[in-house]
Amino acid sequence: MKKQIKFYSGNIAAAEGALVAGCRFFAGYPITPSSEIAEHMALRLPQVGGVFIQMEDELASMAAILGASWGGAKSMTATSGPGFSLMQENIGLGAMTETPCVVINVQRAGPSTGMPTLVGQADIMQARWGSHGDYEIIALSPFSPQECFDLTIKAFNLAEEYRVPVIVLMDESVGHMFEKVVIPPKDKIKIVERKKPTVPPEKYMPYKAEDFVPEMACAGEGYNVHVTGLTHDEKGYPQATDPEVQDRLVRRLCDKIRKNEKKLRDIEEYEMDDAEVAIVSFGISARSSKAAVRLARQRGYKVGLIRLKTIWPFPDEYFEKLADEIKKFVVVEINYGQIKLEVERNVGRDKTFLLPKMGGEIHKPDEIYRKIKEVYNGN
Amino acid sequence: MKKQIKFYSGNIAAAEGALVAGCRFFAGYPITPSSEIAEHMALRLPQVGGVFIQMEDELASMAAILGASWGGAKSMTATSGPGFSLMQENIGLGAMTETPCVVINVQRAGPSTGMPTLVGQADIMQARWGSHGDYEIIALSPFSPQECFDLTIKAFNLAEEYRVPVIVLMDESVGHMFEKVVIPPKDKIKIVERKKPTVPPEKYMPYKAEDFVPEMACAGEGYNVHVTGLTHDEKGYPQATDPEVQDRLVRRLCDKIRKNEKKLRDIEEYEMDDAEVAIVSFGISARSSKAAVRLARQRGYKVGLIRLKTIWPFPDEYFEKLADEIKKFVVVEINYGQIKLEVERNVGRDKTFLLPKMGGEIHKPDEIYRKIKEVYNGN
Amino acid sequence: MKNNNWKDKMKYWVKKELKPPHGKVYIIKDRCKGCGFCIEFCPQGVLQESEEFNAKGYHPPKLVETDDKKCIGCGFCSLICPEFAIHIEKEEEKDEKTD
Amino acid sequence: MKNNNWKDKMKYWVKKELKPPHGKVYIIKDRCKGCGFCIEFCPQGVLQESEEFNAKGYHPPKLVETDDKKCIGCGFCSLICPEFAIHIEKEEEKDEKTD
Amino acid sequence: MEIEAKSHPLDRYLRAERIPHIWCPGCGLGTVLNCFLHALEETNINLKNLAVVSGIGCTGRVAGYINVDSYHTTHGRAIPFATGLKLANPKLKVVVFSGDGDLFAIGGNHFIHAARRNIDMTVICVNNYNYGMTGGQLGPTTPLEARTTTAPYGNIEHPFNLCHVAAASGAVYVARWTSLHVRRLKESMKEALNKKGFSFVEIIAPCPTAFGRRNKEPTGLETLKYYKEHSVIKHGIDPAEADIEMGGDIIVGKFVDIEKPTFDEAVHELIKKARK
Amino acid sequence: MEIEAKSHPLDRYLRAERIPHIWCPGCGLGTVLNCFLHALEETNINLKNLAVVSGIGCTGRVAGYINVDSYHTTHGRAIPFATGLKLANPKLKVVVFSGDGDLFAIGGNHFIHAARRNIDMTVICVNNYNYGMTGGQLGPTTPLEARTTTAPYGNIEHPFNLCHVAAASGAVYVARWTSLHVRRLKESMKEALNKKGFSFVEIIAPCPTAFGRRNKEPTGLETLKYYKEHSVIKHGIDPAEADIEMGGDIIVGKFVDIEKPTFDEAVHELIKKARK
Amino acid sequence: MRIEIKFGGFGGQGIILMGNITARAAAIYDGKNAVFTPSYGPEARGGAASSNVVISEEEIDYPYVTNPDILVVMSQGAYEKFAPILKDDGLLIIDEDLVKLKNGEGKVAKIPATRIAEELGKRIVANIVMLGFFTGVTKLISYDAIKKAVLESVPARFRELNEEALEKGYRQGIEWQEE
Amino acid sequence: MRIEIKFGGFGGQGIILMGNITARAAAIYDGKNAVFTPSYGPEARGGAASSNVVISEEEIDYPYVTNPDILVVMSQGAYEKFAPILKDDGLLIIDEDLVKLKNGEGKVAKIPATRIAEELGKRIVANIVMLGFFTGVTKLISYDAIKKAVLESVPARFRELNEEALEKGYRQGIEWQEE
Ligand SMILES: Cc1ncc(C[n+]2csc(CCOP(=O)(O)OP(=O)(O)O)c2C)c(N)n1
Ligand SMILES: Cc1ncc(C[n+]2csc(CCOP(=O)(O)OP(=O)(O)O)c2C)c(N)n1
Ligand code: SF4
Ligand code: SF4
Ligand code: SF4
Ligand code: SF4
Ligand code: SF4
Ligand code: SF4
Ligand SMILES: [Mg+2]
Ligand SMILES: [Mg+2]
Repeated sequence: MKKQIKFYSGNIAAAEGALVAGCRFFAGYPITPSSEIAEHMALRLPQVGGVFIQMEDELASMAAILGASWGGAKSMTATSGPGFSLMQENIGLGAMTETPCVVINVQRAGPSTGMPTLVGQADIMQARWGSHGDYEIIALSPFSPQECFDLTIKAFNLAEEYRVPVIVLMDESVGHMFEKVVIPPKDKIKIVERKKPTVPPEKYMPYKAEDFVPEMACAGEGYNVHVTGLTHDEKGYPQATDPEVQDRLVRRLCDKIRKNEKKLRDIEEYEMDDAEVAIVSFGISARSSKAAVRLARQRGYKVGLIRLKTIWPFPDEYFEKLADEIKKFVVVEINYGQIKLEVERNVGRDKTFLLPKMGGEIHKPDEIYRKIKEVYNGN
Repeated sequence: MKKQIKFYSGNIAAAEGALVAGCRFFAGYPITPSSEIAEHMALRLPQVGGVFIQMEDELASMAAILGASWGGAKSMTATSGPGFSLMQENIGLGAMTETPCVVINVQRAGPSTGMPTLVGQADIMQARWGSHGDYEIIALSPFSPQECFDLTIKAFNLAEEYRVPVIVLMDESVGHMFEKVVIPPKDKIKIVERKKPTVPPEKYMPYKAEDFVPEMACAGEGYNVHVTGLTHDEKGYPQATDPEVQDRLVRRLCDKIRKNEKKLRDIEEYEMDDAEVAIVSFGISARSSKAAVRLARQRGYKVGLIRLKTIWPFPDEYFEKLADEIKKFVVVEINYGQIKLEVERNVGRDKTFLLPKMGGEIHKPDEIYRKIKEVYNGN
Repeated sequence: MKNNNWKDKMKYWVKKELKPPHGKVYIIKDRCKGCGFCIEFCPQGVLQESEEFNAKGYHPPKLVETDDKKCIGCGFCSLICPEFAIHIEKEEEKDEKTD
Repeated sequence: MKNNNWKDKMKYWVKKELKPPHGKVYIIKDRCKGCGFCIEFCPQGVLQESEEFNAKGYHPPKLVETDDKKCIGCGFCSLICPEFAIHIEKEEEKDEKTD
Repeated sequence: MEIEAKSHPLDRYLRAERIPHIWCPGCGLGTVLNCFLHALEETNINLKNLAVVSGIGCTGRVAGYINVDSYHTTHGRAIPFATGLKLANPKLKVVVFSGDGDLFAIGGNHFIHAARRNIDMTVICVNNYNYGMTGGQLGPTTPLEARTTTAPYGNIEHPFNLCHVAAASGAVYVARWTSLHVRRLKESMKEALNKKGFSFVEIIAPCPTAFGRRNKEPTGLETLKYYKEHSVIKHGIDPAEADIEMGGDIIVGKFVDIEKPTFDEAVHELIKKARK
Repeated sequence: MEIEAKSHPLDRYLRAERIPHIWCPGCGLGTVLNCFLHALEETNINLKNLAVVSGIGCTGRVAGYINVDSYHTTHGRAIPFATGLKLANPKLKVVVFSGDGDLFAIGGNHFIHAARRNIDMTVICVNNYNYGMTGGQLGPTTPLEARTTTAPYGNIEHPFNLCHVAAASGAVYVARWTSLHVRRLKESMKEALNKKGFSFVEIIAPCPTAFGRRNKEPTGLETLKYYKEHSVIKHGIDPAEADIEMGGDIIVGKFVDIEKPTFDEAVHELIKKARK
Repeated sequence: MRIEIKFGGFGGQGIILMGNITARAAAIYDGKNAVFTPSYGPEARGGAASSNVVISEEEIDYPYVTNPDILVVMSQGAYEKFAPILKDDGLLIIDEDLVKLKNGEGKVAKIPATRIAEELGKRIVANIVMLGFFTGVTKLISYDAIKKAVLESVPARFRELNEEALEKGYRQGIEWQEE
Repeated sequence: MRIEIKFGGFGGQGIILMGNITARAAAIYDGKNAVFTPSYGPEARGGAASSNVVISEEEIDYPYVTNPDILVVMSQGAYEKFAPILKDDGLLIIDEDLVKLKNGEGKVAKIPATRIAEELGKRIVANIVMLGFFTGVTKLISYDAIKKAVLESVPARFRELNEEALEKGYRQGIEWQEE
């Protein structure tokens, strides 16, 4: 087998990435600008023996992929803002029951119905905080169709490794843009499978974890597992009035992500070696930012780009350290300041600058360049 | 008329507050620990000529109170975490269409079903970020049945004044605790009504605002208003492909709250005059914190309490200023660090300390006192 | 006022007529999207596609004959047109433009 | 093994019997919550409330007579008990405890 | 000679500045809206008290074209929004206008519950067998074997019979027409508007762009011709017998017209009692 | 003499360490679970391949007591969760066990859609006329005039006839029993378990704590006596005629038992075709 | 001074109401500060029940009962569960027919509240008998206050019965005090 | 160098496909970098359509077309909408039967693409005729590449027709070039 070169949109690339990662169940509900993912899965899944189902809404879609995951399949859904809002309760159930699954959110401009066909990046905070209670997820953000492919595979791998819903935070621009995508030979692609119990059913403790992540027995494997969204002990049984059980459980659920931030960190640094000002960006905005950095470098500005591929968990430590070296940070995002808050938390408000867009269009490299100049020259 | 003294739980007090504020429509779906609010409204609303309806779920409840608000009624729903998650999409619609309404979230321990009958405070971030896209809401947090009464009235007033969904972030402990509640005479209670258009229908621009907040014409008033969750112009018509319209709209929706933070600020300072260490807390946690401050003061520690009654918008400026005077901040909350992130953003990570609880019980004053000692003595 | 007249007329059409009435066909050409519904389903075959293009690039309908007495003013075209591009006035009524 | 026997028996009960069979009544007293279903609906009136309290403070059922031949082993009590507190063994079968 | 006109008598019911509407050539939605406005003309409803609520979809855009108080809500939530509107202001006549997907996929629960409660509102559903707005995906009314973008191998899901679901849930008025039955549809809309309680009118309508062209009816005209050949009027039959199949007859007519106390009446009755 | 025992033959189907269960004295849920376990005993289902899915509610706790793979999901979402489970692993026998509120209030949409698609699963609904778990609020099956904590003046909402809704949505097997009809219920459960496609069994059961005591049946026993007097078995009737009213007869029996291709079969058929 | 009181028993005995009445009497009619918190299990199903009252002249910050000064129990289960957290010099009040003391306790006041209630003809007023006893024994709350609070909590037709129950309990409490 | 191309027309003309084919030809068969972005209205209903292609030897960061170097229009509406953003020295390519030029333009290449397609018997291949013309005129993409990209985009039974359409257009393009 050798590599193939395709001309895919980000949406198609993500769907193909899912198939390569082993996704064999997709439940979804159409919504612009994500629908091509569902449509492509409807076409392709049966060809590889997988099941596609269009559910009655996004609540059902999310619940169905959790069910399918417990049925033993790698499963996924795809949506956009309004649907993502509807999925929040069951994303919480996924986090609580530690169910591997992937949710793609192709972001459009909100709030509410907003601009259905146009770009936004304002669901960043929602991806982390949208469900009630304390929990953690992982969120990745691709900036090209190639990365839609790559990061969707990675999303499945992380979902299995950490037993957590992984969100792929795409945006309309990246989703609808067509570009070359290189599909590596199969044996060059790393695929992670979930850890299975190695002990017999009598000895199995479904929610006992040595190293944060417990082993997972699915339906029909003979382990008679009980799975609940209530606070549960290591056996999986409800203990909904014992604060100690709650403490142990919730800390573990959060810490398995928080304490692995460094492993999960995925940042592209561009022209950062001698940078005095750093642009912080992600997704489609990072493409404009890169162009702006090129422009600025040509004109002698010592500017670099920090592109976040892993958005959650946020690389606090990374930024905290950088704060000593970099004078100013300019956050470029298509929202009214979300990642900006995270950067600010780490490097201080006086060093943090925001170039927002409310959605419906992406930054022009020029605008960013002007902001760089302004910030660089200190006003 | 003179004041009355009642013995109410926080839930009943909130319901009574709503009635006093003029609430005449309640749509809800039962969920522990908020159900007493619905139950009390079912009993009391008909007595004052209002309508109670139990809907089929929380999505419907939220949509119904938006509809009722456009029907001209002050309207409210009450729920807890799982239901709050389900309301997010339509809270976004409320923010986008600038629909006055009140949502009470009596927080229990999450994530997911968690501990239905026990306390949590982990929906703080969700209250702000739970729906997709950029928007702002107002959130208030009472710490006693008396304040449940007072702040629910305030919530209705702010909802009308700012045309925004206002969240009352209660917690199970405050909701279920009974205490004395003083009901002031009617003429001592300030009630705000929504601004109505003063121009004839032909001249009316439903989404044009002089001072951030447009005037509101309800159904049946002859203004033939069109209301949409799509990006809309000042006439209220969809303009879902014009980024400039989006920019103007979303900035206004956010800025009407952000730029009024100072007016919305509501903080109780306790023993802060000469404090070197400040506890930051809210809701039931602030009661334990207050006890702890008393304890610590008795033993000579210069400690004070900053109790947040308005949680969103967060008082950035207030904390930023305080950072010069106060050496250390200890955030006491029943979650794994949410308000802590906000404080940190304003005063710096090195000055911010967290005493979390994962839920199911509240802090004992003792624990807080020990933390104060530890932080005070610098380790 | 004019509109109210029109409303009365509508009510009138619904009643069964004894002698075949006549209708006057009004067309707002630039609204037409050329779906052909009015042409296909006119019970009298009164309408046909015109050769001319409208601003949107469609061919709005026109009368088959210059003599428009064939139209019985049944109002079907007016009810089925998705674009509010065609409407009818009964001939018996005194001629009055609706706009 | 034992359980399988029990399963066979269940199947057996479903069949119509020719001569009245007999049943042996087993009670797990501490599981009983005193709902009275078994007592009320036993077709033979075999059961009654006992005076004794169980650990939970309820009165579990007991046989009306010490002679338990009245029980026909119909299994109704066993099916309706919400607490899995009562079950039956057919007398004809060789006596075998199920636990 | 035909006369060239600049405006239409129904323009006063429309937000005329927003016409032309966004719907495709040959789409059935314009016809349905047209019939509705004619129906309004012919009833005595005070437009000041009329409110139209839509969800999201091509049909959902209706709310944006009628010149009355109109609400374009979230996908699936038109009915609960309308419930709040109506209960808060009993003098309103509330009409919900939306698509098969909006009302019966994501919004199915609200539909059956509003029908159950017999909330006083009229629900008009344009059933074009698919999700037009998002580009032609499977919907809960897509006939078996039809092709859609998410059923590229042909649909394997049994569709709902909307009238049957409405009747089983408790609707007091249930009728179905196609967008070709303009006169009967208009009359049915008038009946529904005049009915107290939860009334439901289903309109089978062409969506050439998203559905027709994948199913051998690339123009609205061809679909209308199909309706002409295959519609069978059967008033009063058990809606259970009015299933829709690809290539089969479409049974239309008024299926249910009964009396039942409405929620609105009951709640205001209750208020009267409680206030005493 | 009665014999004192320490365990029960059905214990091996139970997570015995979790018994006693949380249900109140006189609650019908234990009886229903008991019948279900007896039904399992008497069918040949391989327990390894049985999965039980519940939503939230008193009934929803069933999943936590049966010793098989069991999933206690979110309120209302048992059916879509079960849909995913079944489609991902076709060898599973999937049973959804939940309450009237869970399945028909918040979960109503999933119910009608799963029935429509004819997903191969058995849905067992314990209808206790209210939300037991949250303390006795109004539910979609609360009879008119009954009192609940959120209907202190008596209920004014027409209740669903669940069997009618199930049939109209497409279920291939529909039956109703009370928790007094233990034998017939057990047999019905066996039939449902053996049925291919979407099968539905409704069980009317007492909730003395939350419902009965507000409606003159303060104990489960009194409610069962009511069932005894007022139940009428009518196999095969149109479920439309089996409405439930306060103080009226309760019509029970098997109402629907038909054959229809299941979604599961169709989807695996489709896969076979697509792979060629 | 802060006084913590815990009431315990099983579902159906009216334990929650006891806490509510006590705290309301203190707060509304005796003009003190008082907080009442019911205790919730995972679900409100039968089984054990308890409720908590804190009374103080000062502001009450922390509202829960952690080490009761007074423990009133009407079931063996509640006794066994809560006796360990009773303050060392705390007062234990029991229904003597329902609770068997295990090991040497400190201060104990006993009354056959349920039996007295049965004698009055209504078993369910045992909690009111007990409340009266509690009032007489502890003198924490004025008799007047508790009486008002009881009477406004019960339907009109049961007022007399409840008043009698309260008084019976109260008188025994006074007697106990005098002993 | 970065080249920006915009295609415009109305729904049904296959404007989106033109962009897709062009960019794919450049990216896959000519080995350049290319990005194609369709343009979405509020909803994908009839009306105006456009698509955008950026081709470059270097990495393409910003993927949208803001000032096209080449504007290919097949409707009057598209012409009027997009002509103003064409670069000053940009090339305008039009279907001469469908577009009436308004004011003195710079470089213009004209072809009666729709008429040619009708002559070939299928009006819907007008876009392919136009693509051939565009290829011949601009030489941005090799004929081989565009041909491959076209052929893999159409159903087998229409291959020949499309090849013919492409070639016809291409030849006219070469001619134009040579003029
Ligand atoms: C929560 C949510 N999910 C999905 C969508 C995307 N969406 C918009 S309209 C629509 C379906 C419309 O179908 P239908 O109601 O049949 O209307 P039609 O366009 O066919 O008239 C969908 C899925 C949305 N807007 N919101
Ligand atoms: C989203 C959400 N809303 C509300 C609740 C609260 N809740 C738990 S169970 C229940 C109703 C249960 O009623 P039913 O399904 O009839 O079960 P029962 O307890 O009567 O057996 C409700 C409303 C919840 N857990 N989640
Ligand atoms: S009114 Fe009737 S007869 Fe006249 S043109 Fe229209 S459809 Fe034909
Ligand atoms: S029905 Fe209307 S849109 Fe269609 S062809 Fe006739 S005039 Fe034109
Ligand atoms: S088996 Fe039948 S007869 Fe025997 S005790 Fe039980 S119910 Fe009565
Ligand atoms: S049925 Fe069971 S719980 Fe009820 S009384 Fe009999 S043994 Fe006890
Ligand atoms: S997509 Fe279908 S429903 Fe939507 S406007 Fe076009 S034809 Fe009508
Ligand atoms: S509340 Fe009702 S349904 Fe729940 S356990 Fe008690 S009796 Fe059963
Ligand atoms: Mg549709
Ligand atoms: Mg129930």
